[in-house]
Amino acid sequence: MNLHEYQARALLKAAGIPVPDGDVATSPEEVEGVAKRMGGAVVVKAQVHAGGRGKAGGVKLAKSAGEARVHADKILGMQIKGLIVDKVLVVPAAEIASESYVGVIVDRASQRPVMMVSPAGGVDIEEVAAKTPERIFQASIDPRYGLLPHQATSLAFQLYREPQQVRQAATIMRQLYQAFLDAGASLAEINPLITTPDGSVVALDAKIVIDDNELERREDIARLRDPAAEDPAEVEAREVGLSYIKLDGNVGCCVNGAGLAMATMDLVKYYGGEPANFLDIGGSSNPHKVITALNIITRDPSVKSILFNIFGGITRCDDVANGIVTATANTKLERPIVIRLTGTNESIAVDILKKAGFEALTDMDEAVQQAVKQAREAA
Amino acid sequence: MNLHEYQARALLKAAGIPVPDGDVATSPEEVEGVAKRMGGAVVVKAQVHAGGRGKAGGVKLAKSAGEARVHADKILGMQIKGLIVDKVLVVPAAEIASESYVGVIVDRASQRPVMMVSPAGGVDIEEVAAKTPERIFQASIDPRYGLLPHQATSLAFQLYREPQQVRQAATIMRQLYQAFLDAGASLAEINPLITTPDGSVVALDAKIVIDDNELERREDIARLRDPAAEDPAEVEAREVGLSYIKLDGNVGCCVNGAGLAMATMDLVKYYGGEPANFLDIGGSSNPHKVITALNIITRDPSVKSILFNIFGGITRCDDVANGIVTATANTKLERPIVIRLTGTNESIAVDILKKAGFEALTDMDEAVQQAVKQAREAA
Amino acid sequence: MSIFVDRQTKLVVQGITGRDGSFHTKQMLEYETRVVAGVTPGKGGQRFEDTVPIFNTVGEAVAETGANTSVIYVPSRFAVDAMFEAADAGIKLVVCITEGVPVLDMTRVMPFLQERGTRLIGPNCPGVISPGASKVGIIPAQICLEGTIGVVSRSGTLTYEVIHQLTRHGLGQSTCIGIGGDPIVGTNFIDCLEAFEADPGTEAIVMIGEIGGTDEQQAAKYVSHEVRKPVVGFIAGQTAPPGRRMGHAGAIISGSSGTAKEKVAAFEAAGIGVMERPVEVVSLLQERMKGVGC
Amino acid sequence: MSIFVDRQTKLVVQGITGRDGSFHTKQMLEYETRVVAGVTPGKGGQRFEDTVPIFNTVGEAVAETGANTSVIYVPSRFAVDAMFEAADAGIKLVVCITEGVPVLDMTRVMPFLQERGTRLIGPNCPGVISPGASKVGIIPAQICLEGTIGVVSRSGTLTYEVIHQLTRHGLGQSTCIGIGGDPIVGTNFIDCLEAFEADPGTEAIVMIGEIGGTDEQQAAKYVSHEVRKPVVGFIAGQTAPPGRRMGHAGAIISGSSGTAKEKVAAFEAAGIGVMERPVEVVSLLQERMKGVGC
Repeated sequence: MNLHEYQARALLKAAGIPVPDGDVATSPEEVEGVAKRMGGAVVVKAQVHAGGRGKAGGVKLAKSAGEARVHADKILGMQIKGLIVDKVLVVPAAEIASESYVGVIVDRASQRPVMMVSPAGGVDIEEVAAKTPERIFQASIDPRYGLLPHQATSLAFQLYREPQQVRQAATIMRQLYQAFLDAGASLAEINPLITTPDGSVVALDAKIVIDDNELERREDIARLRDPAAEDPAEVEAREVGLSYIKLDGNVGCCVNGAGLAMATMDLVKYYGGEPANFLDIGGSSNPHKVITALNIITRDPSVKSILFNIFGGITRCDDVANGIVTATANTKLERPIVIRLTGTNESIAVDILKKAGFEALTDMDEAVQQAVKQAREAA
Repeated sequence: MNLHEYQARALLKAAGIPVPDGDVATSPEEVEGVAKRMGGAVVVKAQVHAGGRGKAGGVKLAKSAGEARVHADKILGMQIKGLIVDKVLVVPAAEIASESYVGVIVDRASQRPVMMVSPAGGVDIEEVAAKTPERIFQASIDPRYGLLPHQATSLAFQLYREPQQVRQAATIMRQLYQAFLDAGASLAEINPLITTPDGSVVALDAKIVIDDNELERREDIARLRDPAAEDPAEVEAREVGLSYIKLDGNVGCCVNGAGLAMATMDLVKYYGGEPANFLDIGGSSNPHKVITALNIITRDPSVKSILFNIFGGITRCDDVANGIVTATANTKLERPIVIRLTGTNESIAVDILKKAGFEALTDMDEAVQQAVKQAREAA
Repeated sequence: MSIFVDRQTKLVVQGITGRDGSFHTKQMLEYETRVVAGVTPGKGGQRFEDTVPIFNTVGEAVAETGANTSVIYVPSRFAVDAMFEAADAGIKLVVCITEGVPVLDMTRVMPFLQERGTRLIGPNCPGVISPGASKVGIIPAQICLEGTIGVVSRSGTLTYEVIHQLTRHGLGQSTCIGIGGDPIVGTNFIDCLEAFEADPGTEAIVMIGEIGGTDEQQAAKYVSHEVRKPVVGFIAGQTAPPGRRMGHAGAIISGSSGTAKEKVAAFEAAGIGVMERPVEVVSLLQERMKGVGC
Repeated sequence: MSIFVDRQTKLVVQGITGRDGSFHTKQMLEYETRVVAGVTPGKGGQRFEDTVPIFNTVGEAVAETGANTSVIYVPSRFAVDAMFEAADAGIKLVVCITEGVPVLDMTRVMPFLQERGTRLIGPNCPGVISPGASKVGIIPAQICLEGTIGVVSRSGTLTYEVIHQLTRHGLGQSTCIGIGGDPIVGTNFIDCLEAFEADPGTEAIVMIGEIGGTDEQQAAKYVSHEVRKPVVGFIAGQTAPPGRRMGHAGAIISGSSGTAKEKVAAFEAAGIGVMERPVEVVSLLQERMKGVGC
């Protein structure tokens, strides 16, 4: 789960990290008011779960409250990577003496959290990593000990020479690691971490990504989810335990298991089609999940054919068949559907489907080919 | 540093452990009032840093508030192992279905905290350990992971069969370990942990010993120190950084270093004397410490001779000599003093002492023999 | 022959009385897996299906039955402690089926298990099956066939699809392992490749990867240097939108973005036969196995 | 010859610019100990006494100077991190002079150092001196004499007293070690006995113990089985009131109350020559060393 910048800032602030003032606003008028209170010169920043906000025009410097209002008017309602901006963060324009990067992530290879810093902050850190990897410094964190003071100090010396700034940066790193842990994050970064002309070290922008598996035990963090900032279909899917991602194609896919779902999409592509979505109904499916899945797929106007690919293990094929029959009992499907089922209770499922007038296939390649062909014919 | 029972109970309660009601009182009238509020049947418990309170008559069951007052009248002012009781804890008399022991300590051999439980609670746990060691169960705690749930559950199954009680006891153990950590304790125990007739698990008595080295970073715990409950001389010594323990003999000892101090006391005994105290002036001594040390020793009426034994390393002999001279400049010593100094700045020290009319020895055995002899002659 | 589990496997089921635990224990018993004990705190002394003794703790289960392997079906909030408990009890192979274990918890679990010499498979995995010998986990036994192909995969149902293809064409399996798709798993591709290479009962290996991370790339390097048996592979997620599963910063450390393209290239560079479709596993294997004269 | 420190010792002083650190560094330099670096964060680039380079981190100090040993003089609230830092920098011997380190911190320090193969001496100890070769810590050099007696002790000044007696009577020392009197120390008696036994430059061993714990009893057992060189010992605290230094519960685990009486009995049972007074170290040693023909 992604947090908005303003939410991430609040978590860092709670952890003791110096973060400049900032207010969230949802209308140009409100932005103007906030900017006035802040003395006029502010930055208006789109709060949206997408990278590259700046390039997309979602971050603007204003010299006056009036200018802030004008910017806000443009930014609010803007689409960035398909997501509509419905709120902005207004912060005082900061005077920046230097910009660094500080971030902590879980590294899959070492199976540990890693704190990374770079004196090349304020820019895309992946580019720094690709072009000048020698400007990135890391400390591997033993999670049983946390980020040790000497590790933080050592990294801080890579950013600053001034002992006071070194101490401040080391403290911020330890606070960032604590915030990362407390939030159950898989990524927490400050970019840029700036020094101001008076020498103090301040976090100007923050990004935190939460491990979804942490949400069950962290109600306070789970409450930060902003459904308005996500695709409504993805939200609906998640609420019943489905995993759904909208894509650009026209073959609607409904599969059990993420790996098989991806393989199914790949096969759609292989046979010349384009998947309309990723949809994993998960392990122990029940008819209700299947109904929701089918509803989400059929609601997507770009879907031209529907493909079920179920390999029954824990998932029982008859459950899926019943779901399909129930979902289509009242509202007739307006698009062709291809159903492939194999594994647990396969024959029962085939009977159920046949009685309801559906055909059932057992071969994945055959099913995918049919679905692609039907989508092409319908398009 | 020892905590009083009532202080330990408060820490356990703060950690979430169920602890019965209880109030501290300093007068029989107050005890009667508390007992009345609690319904009459109470236990009055001396709050004093000494084991064996019960045997000494410091813990009494009262059937009525009036009886509680009578008991309190006896207990308040009572001496237990040389310490005067100036407050009591009043708790409602509990109905006890079973008594267990639960405690956590730092084990020197494994260099780890160890959680110990025994179904034989409510009695002296050392006796249980000596007589029926098979009734004590332990879990070694990796301090990087804490007491793991399965460890607590496994120990709890040694105390109870009822799943509800097992869960309660396991939770209490995890809370006890947390309280132990948070307090910077070297020992935290509940004895007895009881079950009440209605089946719930409750901590009836608590004992916590704090590692003195933790006090610097734990102001809240340091504030729990009760100087009224300690020997005033020991308090005074601690406040200037001396380590002093009053003993029964008549040779007052002042030594630098705990090991050498003990060896000096042993040598006093070896030559037929009895040390009046343990007194370690520590590493980098300054004249002020020496003055306080001498004041504490001379204030003890049982001291018949005074013995300094200083091996100069970090401690400079001249500092000690200056301290002795300053301390005795205005108030003449009324008891014989034997000074042994060797090591760093020994010759300067000897000069200082000679000028002030003191003799200085360099041999430890000789000095101890003289001090013992003088004490014997003065007695 | 097989790896990790076989007829010597004496299994304790952690969470045997739960919904998933009891369902799959029945399946494992049907497959004649040696399920010697179950654990559910508070149900010690009872028996599962009138046969398998239930204990309050894994320690007791091991002491009483000599269990050497455990499988975990407890809910996610208890899974971490279940892994700790198994390792503390001296279990040498722990298979954690439970999904939803936080990654930060796994960073603490791994050094704990390593210190105790305990191998973990999973979490969030379908487990292991050595057809004809032992099933530990949830891989459907009816799609498997005893044989000489080693299968290792990050996926669940996609693995079944591949096994199914193998079995339909008479290519039996020595062992099939689902290592799980979480960012941190106890056993990775290389661990399995090493074991398959050393196993005289395995003649060829099927590796099924996914987008994300660099496990497949490292495994490919390992194959090119250390594995002499034929290896064929598949990568799921060619069409997956980038960055939906892993944070971008991961790439800074690994120097890789974990795309399917990159992984396929690594496979090809290592001489691994790459399937474009799962169904190709059969023809590719037959071709490769002929090549080395198996 | 000697143990732990010698002319190969290249020392980095953690906290070199502090009050204690600078005082004792001068003393160590006077003794010609190879002090190659100092560390004080923020003073990197400066020099101590115009000679010893100062670094911001131990890692830099090790990289630049090849330091293999560190001595810690930082205040107690920084001591734990100083130990972590030294071990992380690859230092193999850390001598922590600082006193006042909480015991619970030490329970976390020890496994950290053990994983990295770092030996710790201390905390709260006077350090190590191999007379004529290297002094690391605060043991006064002027009381020492090069020779063949190994001295190991839990005390500070009591050790000096014993060393002083040895030197006065011409019994020089191979190495003198103060292991520290805290409940948890990095190096215990057995570690030192093992090293002395293996050191060809050591002919006899003096062990100075105290009341509390069971280190001396375990060391006595070790001596009876593993040490062939003559050993003499002393226990301080015969007259100490019981229970003033250690909690009673410690005895439940160790099965011992750590009294002087018990320790003396253990020494005697192991054939260790027990001094009643520190001064007896000389006569006892002479007697024992004659016995084995040294």
